[in-house]
Amino acid sequence: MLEVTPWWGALLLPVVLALFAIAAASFDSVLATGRGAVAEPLRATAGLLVQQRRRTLAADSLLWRGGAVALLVAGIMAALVIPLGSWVVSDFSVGVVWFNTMEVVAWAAVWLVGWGANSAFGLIGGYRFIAQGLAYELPHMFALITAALGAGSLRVADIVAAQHDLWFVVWMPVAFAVYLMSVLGMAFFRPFDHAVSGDAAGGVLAELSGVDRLVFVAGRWLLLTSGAAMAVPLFLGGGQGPLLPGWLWSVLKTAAVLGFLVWVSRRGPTVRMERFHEIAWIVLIPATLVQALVVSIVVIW
Amino acid sequence: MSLQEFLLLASALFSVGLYGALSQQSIVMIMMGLELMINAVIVGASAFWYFVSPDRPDGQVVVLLAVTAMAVEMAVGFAVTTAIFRSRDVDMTDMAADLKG
Amino acid sequence: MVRVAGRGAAVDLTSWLLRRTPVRPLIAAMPGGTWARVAVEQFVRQNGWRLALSPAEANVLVVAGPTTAEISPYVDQVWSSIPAPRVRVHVMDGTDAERALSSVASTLHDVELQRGEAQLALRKEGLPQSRHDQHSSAHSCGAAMHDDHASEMSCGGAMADEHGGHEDHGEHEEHGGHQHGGREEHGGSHQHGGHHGHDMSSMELPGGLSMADRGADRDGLTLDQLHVPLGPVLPDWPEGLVVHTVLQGDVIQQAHVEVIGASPAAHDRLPLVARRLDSAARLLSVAGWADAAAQARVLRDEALTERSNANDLNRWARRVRRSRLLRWSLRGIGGALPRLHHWLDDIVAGRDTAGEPAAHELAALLTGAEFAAARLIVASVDPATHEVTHHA
Amino acid sequence: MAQVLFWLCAIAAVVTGIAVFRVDSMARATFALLASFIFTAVTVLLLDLAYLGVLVILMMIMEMVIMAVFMIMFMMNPAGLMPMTMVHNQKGSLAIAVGTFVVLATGVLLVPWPGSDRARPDDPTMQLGEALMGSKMLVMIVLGLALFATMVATVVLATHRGRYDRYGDRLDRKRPDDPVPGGIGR
Repeated sequence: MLEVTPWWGALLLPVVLALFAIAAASFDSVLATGRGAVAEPLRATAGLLVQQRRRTLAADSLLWRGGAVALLVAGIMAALVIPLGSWVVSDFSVGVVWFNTMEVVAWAAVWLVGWGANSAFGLIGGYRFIAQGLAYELPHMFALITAALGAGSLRVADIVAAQHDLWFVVWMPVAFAVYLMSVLGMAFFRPFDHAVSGDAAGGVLAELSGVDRLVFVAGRWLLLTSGAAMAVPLFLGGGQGPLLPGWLWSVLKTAAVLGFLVWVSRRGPTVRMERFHEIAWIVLIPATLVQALVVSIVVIW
Repeated sequence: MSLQEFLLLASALFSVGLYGALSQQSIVMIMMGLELMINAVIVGASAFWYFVSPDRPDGQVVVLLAVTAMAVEMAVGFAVTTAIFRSRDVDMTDMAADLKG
Repeated sequence: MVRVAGRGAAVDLTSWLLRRTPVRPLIAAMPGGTWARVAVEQFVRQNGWRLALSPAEANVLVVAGPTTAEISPYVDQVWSSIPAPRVRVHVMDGTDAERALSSVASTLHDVELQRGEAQLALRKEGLPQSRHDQHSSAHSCGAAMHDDHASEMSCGGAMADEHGGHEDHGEHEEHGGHQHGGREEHGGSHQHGGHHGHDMSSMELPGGLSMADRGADRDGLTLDQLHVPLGPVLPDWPEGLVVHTVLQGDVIQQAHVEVIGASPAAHDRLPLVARRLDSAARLLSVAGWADAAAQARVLRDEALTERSNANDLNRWARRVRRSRLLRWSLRGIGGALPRLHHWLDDIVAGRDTAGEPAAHELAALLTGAEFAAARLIVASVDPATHEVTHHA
Repeated sequence: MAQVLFWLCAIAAVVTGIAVFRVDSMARATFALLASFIFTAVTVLLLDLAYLGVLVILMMIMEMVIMAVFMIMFMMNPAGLMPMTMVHNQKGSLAIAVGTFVVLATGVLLVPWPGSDRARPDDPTMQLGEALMGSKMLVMIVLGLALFATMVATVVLATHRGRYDRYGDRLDRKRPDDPVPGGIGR
């Protein structure tokens, strides 16, 4: 059902992702400071391109800069298996696992950036992110598995095809909600932004400037975009919909999910992990497990 | 690609891991050596599955076993290190030599 | 797009990009500079700028309020760690903010000026090179200088160096036995003559930094400690406050509170409602609820110009009070939630029921708190720093 | 193509594996090990084992990040600011390791390995899954139990606070007495 794009699809993918990410960042700026801030992300990019790169005493620059690059690469690679309408760059047989793996790269990347700068605030941010990862990752995995269970396949194309009659979001609401929440968590986006929050002077971001900061922040937005885009084939029927062509449905659904995530993230204070951990392990993991159980019973029926 | 090449890779990884496990003093570094050795098992089992008996799942199951063994080894290793560190404030094998049975 | 066809074109591209750089001010608020800070924040909001969280992110340093000899080295330290392009301005009081800040954007976008600045920025001499072949340089993110170290580190920037290793066991006895509670039980450790067969205690790390101590933590492990000073230049932080912390992981083992740069003559308190709104904005901002904090600052500025609208105040206060997420997040954090609710009462009622915060209890509240909790506690106490004397 | 990729990854895996014991910094050692795992996982991917290859990458990233935390907690010199060695019996270990490699490599090259012309499955992941849920069910059960036992045992070993510390000697405290209150508020 999905057709794999020729080689240039892989070149086009980062461009499409970047457009989504810039649009989301513009939307965020408008929500923060009003309509005049539409171009803020582009201007900030320009500013970061000419800003000096900071160096800190006894930094481990290989790990520091490497971490930022890894985050950017992971954000793009995660999207390799996400279809746009009926086109996909790679119809990998274990697409869901691949996507999950690329997200987990963020664990290493964020910690490395926090560690490499040799700064107390950076390190606090890095450790906060590991704690966060331990909280959101298991519910996230169960949510992914639930969608794969519903289709009986780890291939994204099969998951989309399985939603021909009924979108998974209808009968897997818990998995969908947990998935969206964990997308915010893995992109350390508000309200799960404790790793880069202001109370630690920007945490992991505290010592980053110039191109390094640009790479890291762009990687974070791309990760958020990839996560939002993956919600479409997993739970929202992919490119399926009436009248409009498939790719347009994919674009619209992705934009809706992304816009919702950006909007909802501004509605409250930062969620700190010492509070959230208990909820993740005592409420969310059992909830997603029950969801998976229900789905598997329905599938066997 | 041939079975021999993969097994050579596995032997090299195993030997490097063995060197680490034998030479390092810190418990954590020894665990790294052990992980490398299990890594060699993963390569070897995958290669045997592919080249010798792809029609049977045994090779793959061995890989899964090795991966689980790694996770268990690491978890238990860190738990033991934490316990020793708490009660004796050491994290080196030489300093826990009196634990020899 | 601009084509880079040679040196001339490259320069054009740089200046083209530079002209588009958004202004990112970092406010260094001085004790006695509350009115100046409020005016700066107002100007920043009206111009659609966004405040920076750390020197690395900033390109404008706004010093708000009168500087004293005691505090200016800290400000210089922060300035030296801001990468070019950058501008430094000083706003003495609320009246000259507009004049001082209106030229900031053009100075920031001036290519010639910033090229000179790039020669000066991040070029701190005298710091040794690190092992990883780095042209090391200054360093910090807006906190105080390190107590003990000759080389100037801030915001605990010296991290891993101090983290650098476990200290020699034998030497601990000579250190006067501070915070290594259970150490005597393992008398056996003496025989090793050193944790790892090295005499680390007398060793200096590259960079002239000394090693960290170790101390028992709350999980019963003996781990490294860091001496990290917080303040005086941090976002949403009381003016002039420095908290010298002994950190283990991100748990504060000891805290020592100090106020620097306070001139006794300076009396610059805001009127009650505006003051409470300012404090609440800080607390909400530290708690990570940027929108509610921004709204509180708008209300504060309206209150200062007597344009307050009781409906707006009530609606905002109700929204903050009703936020379940905020209550969930602040519950059990050193009395932060009740203090916030008292402030909300004051704001709505227009009279003082909360009483002034007891700043001298701050150190006690901070001990044993995690870093995030400590920031919330400081913001929820929000001590008027000119009243704080030196407390241990 | 696959041949070149295999040799690149194989050499990189061994080099980064050696680097684990050569670098000074704990963070670098951990991430060198991670790099070694990822390179070997690519060689596994070359053998059509998509699921297992990706799984190894996924697991190892998580494992190594957690390992880094512990390494830095326990070890001296986490940032590697001072050159140092922490080895004992280096020459002996080196000799044993080289000897092992020579013996293994000789065996690998001399033994006439059996080949196979049996059909490869269309989907190796399906083969693995069906085996684990069918003929190899016992393995799966044992693995699951072992992991569960590990979780319980390691937590018991590593923590120094039990339920009596949290809920009082008679377990009658309503809210547990924790250094930091959790999010559920029991």
